[in-house]
Amino acid sequence: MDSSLVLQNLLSPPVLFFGLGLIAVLVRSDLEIPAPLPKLFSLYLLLAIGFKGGLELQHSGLDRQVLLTMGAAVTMSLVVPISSFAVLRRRLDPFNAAAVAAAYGSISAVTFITAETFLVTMGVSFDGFMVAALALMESPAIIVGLLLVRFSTHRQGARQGLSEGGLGLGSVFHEAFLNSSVFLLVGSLVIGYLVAAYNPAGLTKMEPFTEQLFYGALSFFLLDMGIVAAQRLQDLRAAGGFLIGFAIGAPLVHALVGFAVALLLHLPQGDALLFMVLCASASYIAVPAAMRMTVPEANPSLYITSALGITFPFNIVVGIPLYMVLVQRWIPVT
Amino acid sequence: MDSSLVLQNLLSPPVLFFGLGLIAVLVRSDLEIPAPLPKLFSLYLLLAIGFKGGLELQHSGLDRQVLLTMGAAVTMSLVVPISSFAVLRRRLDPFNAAAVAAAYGSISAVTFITAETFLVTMGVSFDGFMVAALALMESPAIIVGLLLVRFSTHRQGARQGLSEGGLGLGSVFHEAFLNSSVFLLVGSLVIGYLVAAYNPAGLTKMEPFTEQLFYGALSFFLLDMGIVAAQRLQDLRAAGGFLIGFAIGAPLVHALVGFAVALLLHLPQGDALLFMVLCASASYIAVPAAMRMTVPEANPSLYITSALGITFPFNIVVGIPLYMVLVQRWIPVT
Amino acid sequence: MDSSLVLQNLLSPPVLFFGLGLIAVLVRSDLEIPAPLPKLFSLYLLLAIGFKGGLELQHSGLDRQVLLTMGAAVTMSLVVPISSFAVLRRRLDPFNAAAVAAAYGSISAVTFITAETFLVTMGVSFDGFMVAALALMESPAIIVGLLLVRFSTHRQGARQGLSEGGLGLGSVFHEAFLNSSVFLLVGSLVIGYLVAAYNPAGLTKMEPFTEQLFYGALSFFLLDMGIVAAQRLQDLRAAGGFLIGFAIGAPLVHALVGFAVALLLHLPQGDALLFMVLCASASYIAVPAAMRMTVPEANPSLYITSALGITFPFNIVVGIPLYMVLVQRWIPVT
Amino acid sequence: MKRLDLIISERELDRVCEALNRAGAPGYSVMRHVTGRGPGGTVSEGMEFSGFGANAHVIVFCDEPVLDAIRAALQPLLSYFGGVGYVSDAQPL
Amino acid sequence: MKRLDLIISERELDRVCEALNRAGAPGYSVMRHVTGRGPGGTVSEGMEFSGFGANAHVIVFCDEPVLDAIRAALQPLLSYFGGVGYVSDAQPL
Amino acid sequence: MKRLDLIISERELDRVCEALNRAGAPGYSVMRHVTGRGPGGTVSEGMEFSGFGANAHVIVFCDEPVLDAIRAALQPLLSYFGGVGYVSDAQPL
Ligand SMILES: Nc1ncnc2c1ncn2[C@@H]1O[C@H](COP(=O)(O)O)[C@@H](O)[C@H]1O
Ligand SMILES: Nc1ncnc2c1ncn2[C@@H]1O[C@H](COP(=O)(O)O)[C@@H](O)[C@H]1O
Ligand SMILES: Nc1ncnc2c1ncn2[C@@H]1O[C@H](COP(=O)(O)O)[C@@H](O)[C@H]1O
Ligand code: NA
Ligand code: NA
Ligand code: NA
Repeated sequence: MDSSLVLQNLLSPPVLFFGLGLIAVLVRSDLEIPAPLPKLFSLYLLLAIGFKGGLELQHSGLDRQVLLTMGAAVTMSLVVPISSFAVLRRRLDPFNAAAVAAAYGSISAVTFITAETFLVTMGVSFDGFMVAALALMESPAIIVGLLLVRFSTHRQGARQGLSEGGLGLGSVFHEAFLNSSVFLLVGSLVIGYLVAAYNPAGLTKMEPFTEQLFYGALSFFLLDMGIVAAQRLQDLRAAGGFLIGFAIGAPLVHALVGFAVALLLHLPQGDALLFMVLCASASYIAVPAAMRMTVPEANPSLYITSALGITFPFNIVVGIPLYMVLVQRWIPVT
Repeated sequence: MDSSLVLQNLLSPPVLFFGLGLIAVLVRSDLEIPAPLPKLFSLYLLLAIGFKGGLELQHSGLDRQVLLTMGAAVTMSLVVPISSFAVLRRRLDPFNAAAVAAAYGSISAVTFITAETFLVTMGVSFDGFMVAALALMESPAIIVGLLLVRFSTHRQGARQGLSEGGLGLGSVFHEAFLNSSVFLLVGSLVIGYLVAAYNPAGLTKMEPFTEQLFYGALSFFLLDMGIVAAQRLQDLRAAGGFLIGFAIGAPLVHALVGFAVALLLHLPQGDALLFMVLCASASYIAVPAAMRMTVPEANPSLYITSALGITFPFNIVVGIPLYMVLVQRWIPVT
Repeated sequence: MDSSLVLQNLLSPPVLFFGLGLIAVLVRSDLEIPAPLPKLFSLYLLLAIGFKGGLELQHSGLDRQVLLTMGAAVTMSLVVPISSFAVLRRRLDPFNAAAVAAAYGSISAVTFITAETFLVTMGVSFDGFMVAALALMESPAIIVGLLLVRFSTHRQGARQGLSEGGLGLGSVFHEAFLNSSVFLLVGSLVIGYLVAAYNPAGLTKMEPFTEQLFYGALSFFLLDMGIVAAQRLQDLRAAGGFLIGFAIGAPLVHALVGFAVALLLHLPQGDALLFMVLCASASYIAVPAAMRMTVPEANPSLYITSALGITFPFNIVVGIPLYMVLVQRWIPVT
Repeated sequence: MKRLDLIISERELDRVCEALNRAGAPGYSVMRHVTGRGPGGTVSEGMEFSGFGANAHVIVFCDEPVLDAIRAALQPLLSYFGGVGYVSDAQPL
Repeated sequence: MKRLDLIISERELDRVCEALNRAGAPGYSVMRHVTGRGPGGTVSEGMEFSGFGANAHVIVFCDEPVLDAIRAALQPLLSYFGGVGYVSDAQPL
Repeated sequence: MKRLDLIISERELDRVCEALNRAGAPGYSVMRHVTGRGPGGTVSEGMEFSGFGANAHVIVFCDEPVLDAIRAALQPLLSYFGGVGYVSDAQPL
């Protein structure tokens, strides 16, 4: 049964197209999805996932269980970067360690979405409010990352000349909470909520766009993500053995911690898997963009390569079904 | 009941996403829909609205009522720019006055489309031939605008050197009637008509594309329009109080005139609203592009800011439901 | 009946939008579908056609008939460029003759897709494995084209300085079999096959994307193809009478040969039409890209203009229904 | 040899290219989607969907006499529609 | 007159344009979606969907004194964020 | 210091960048989607969907000796595939 889960995941269209993208780079095909087409799909996916999450949140309401899960999500996004930083400091300087740690404290929306479609195909239900957890976990690690840099270095130098440039805490908070991916996700979530509450006719009319198209659009986008991830993989040598190990070990460890929390909170199967995936995934969108601004001393190829080149494919291909094995063994069907 | 109409419009997905775009600029999020993605949606909307209008025109046929409405539409697109010019000349030079007047004599297809989806959600029917009125009202104001410049100035100067450049009346007519938005709209209308008449099987196969996707695509596009309109709003100071007043007063006045015409023509509720919206809306697509060529002396930030930054959001958010209140009070349900 | 077939094809949305694109250029409208939007549609069509072909291949299996058809397809893609070369050499130098010949030996996926939708509208069934024939016929002509150059010229010169550049046979095979359009088509075919075999739930979820959207997306893409083909037509004078004649005569002759082969193989109506269309169409995607690399001495405006500016519209507008007339007269309905 | 950099609105691109052809330019290169700020205000890509367009950057490498012909051909266009042009020295590689 | 070519990350484009404005640049032109290689590594458009962005190429034509003001305004930005700037001669058409 | 402007087909971009790397270029910047006209005819973006591609504009700032190495490395590529290259003077900001 376990291996069949992995196989079923491997043989789903999204994962197969992801693999096709990886192969395109390996065999040096000139297949590319030119910019800004991938942006179209990434905006679409955020909008759709937010909208659907919002309407489901409206249906389920905000009870104690929901609030506990949200609290646990935010806690994880504060704890993970700190513990990761401690591990990463063994080999990396504080700037790079903080940047990588922030990436792993945050989340990957595409991994989350792939896990959702995996659950749908499996016929396992999950709660819409998990999208709110996704949104809540995106930003805190950015702040933690910057604080780690502040406390572990006495950075001044080049910074001083930039006082007018507005690189104070204000602009960091701005970047963390109003960057386009968080903004669009949260905005669509609120819109989904409002429409579900006050204008249900609008839901049906959005459905062909946000629901029916979703699976195909995800497959198309993962084709591009496969290409991009494989291109990143070629930077692997720059990353070095330690970081490669971290990029595979971290999702496993964080998924396990997430699993323990899910057990504690008595999350049902679907929500437990999504929670584990949130903990296990690393950000290659919001965090790198923020780190470039706040920690330019860090080398982007380190944090992007590990999050996008290793951890992302690992979760998509192996991680999700693996975590599901654990979930199915220990959490009873409700 | 009145305020509930405004609310119902405000809480529809298209308007909410428009608002999200506005907010994105206000809070300085870096959300953007990079070019040419907005073009994709604008081409799609023109194609779909034209196609649907054509097939409905084929179903309804061209009777006396239709021809009268078309005539009234064209008349409005000749009268509005002339009367607007008279008002605008009080404060603006002839070049800017003519350019702004032309914008308000023409129409905004997106405002029209939003009004259509508003009617659909309200369950109020309307006739497909109104799309033909939309098409007919797009161009005449461009010609009127140029004639206003010719008659009120003795412009020669720089123009003379350009005799070969082909800026004669011919190229103005070309720009007015063959610009991409008029061309695609009319072309798709003719195609919809032909397919409905001779190849009805083709209609069913186009339906998922032109019908089902429409509402979501409009919402996505309005997200971008919100961003663009808000960016324009920041030019408001350049526009000045007079133009701001005009940009809010003109749609109200023109909608009222349109309402009177609709009463005269005994238009049913849906058609009356669409006619009012055509009169009330201002062009920020075909007209600015043409004005840049024919009246380069005019300052684009004046006519684009008023049409796109003020009148467009005003109609989308407040105007449409407001006009509907009037329609519902005075025109009986058929 | 015959003329009604032509008419029915002419009045289908894809062909009408293709015509609208042609007209846009003729009347000098500024309608354009800016890059990379056409690429989005071309990637989408390849992905969808491959995916659908793969799942149908899985349903039908690989029997003797399938293998025979595949063999015939590959044979045609070897024979056509050689015979075309012999004809073209009467007026063109070996470089240009080889490049044009290679284009006509390969296929046009969009022509194939248009023929498929024509069959669907006509209610004539066809086999999914024809997509595999499409894939198999794309590359061989590229190799043949290069060999024709090698054997008919003693090209060395400029080439020698490029030894490191890697322009050997290896890179030609790479270009032929791993160029993005072949790669995506074959990859999607394999994915469709795998999903149909092992994960049928995935099929349903892909359906709105790969099936329902298909017809509209094809229409939109053909609007762009009409524009591009008409722009190419303006290079016609450069092509000269001989090449214009070839560009119309070749599809007719190749379709006839394809028809004979289809009779021999006892292909049913739908498959016979598709086979003829594969033989009759010429490549303006994979082959020109490869020729630019392997035969830079050839003038792209010759091979692109003939394949894209003449043969492509000819097949879309006149050829497909014409070939169907032949098929209907001589091949019994099964 | 000379290098000419023109920055004009995309809307006038066709006219400018025709003028270059007529003036005998041996070739030119065009980059579209250029934004910027000049005496005529700020130009963004935000209105691209409307066909209003951003700027285009046109580069011409040519000899001095051709440059004079180009200057004469472009002067009325630039003064009517706006846009800027700058010249520097260049040598073939 | 001088021509300044700046190549910086798109992420810093707004800051750079503000600095140019403050330094008194008479105008500037921006090309986005620029890729390349520099001391800081290779920049591709592959991450464009993530908002990480490629480079932007900014061109400024200005007089020498303005250039000095621009140099002073940009120095801290270039040294903090990376990016390069080169100056050549130019004349109005 | 020197500034090199190359305009070549996008199809050959990878080869050109590799040649620049091998010749020791300290960096380069690439703008794609360039259209234009040259001795080889007109290049548009109309065929972009086909993978045929438009032109790319490559800029290299480097010292004179490196430029010589680049010239040697690019000569065969430009003569086989077409494309142009021009050199001007430049100074770091
Ligand atoms: N000094 C300058 N340096 C660089 N680009 C400029 C300069 N002045 C104007 N431009 C560009 O030329 C375009 C048109 O200028 P204008 O129409 O004169 O405002 C502007 O949008 C800028 O992109
Ligand atoms: N020597 C050079 N010539 C042309 N462009 C360069 C050069 N050096 C750097 N660049 C460009 O400047 C960008 C930023 O440089 P950096 O951050 O210093 O690596 C690079 O990605 C290149 O696009
Ligand atoms: N004199 C020129 N000035 C500017 N760009 C040129 C010039 N000549 C050629 N080009 C560019 O170089 C590209 C390739 O040139 P070619 O292959 O020699 O026709 C052309 O498509 C133009 O974009
Ligand atoms: Na995480
Ligand atoms: Na109006
Ligand atoms: Na063929």
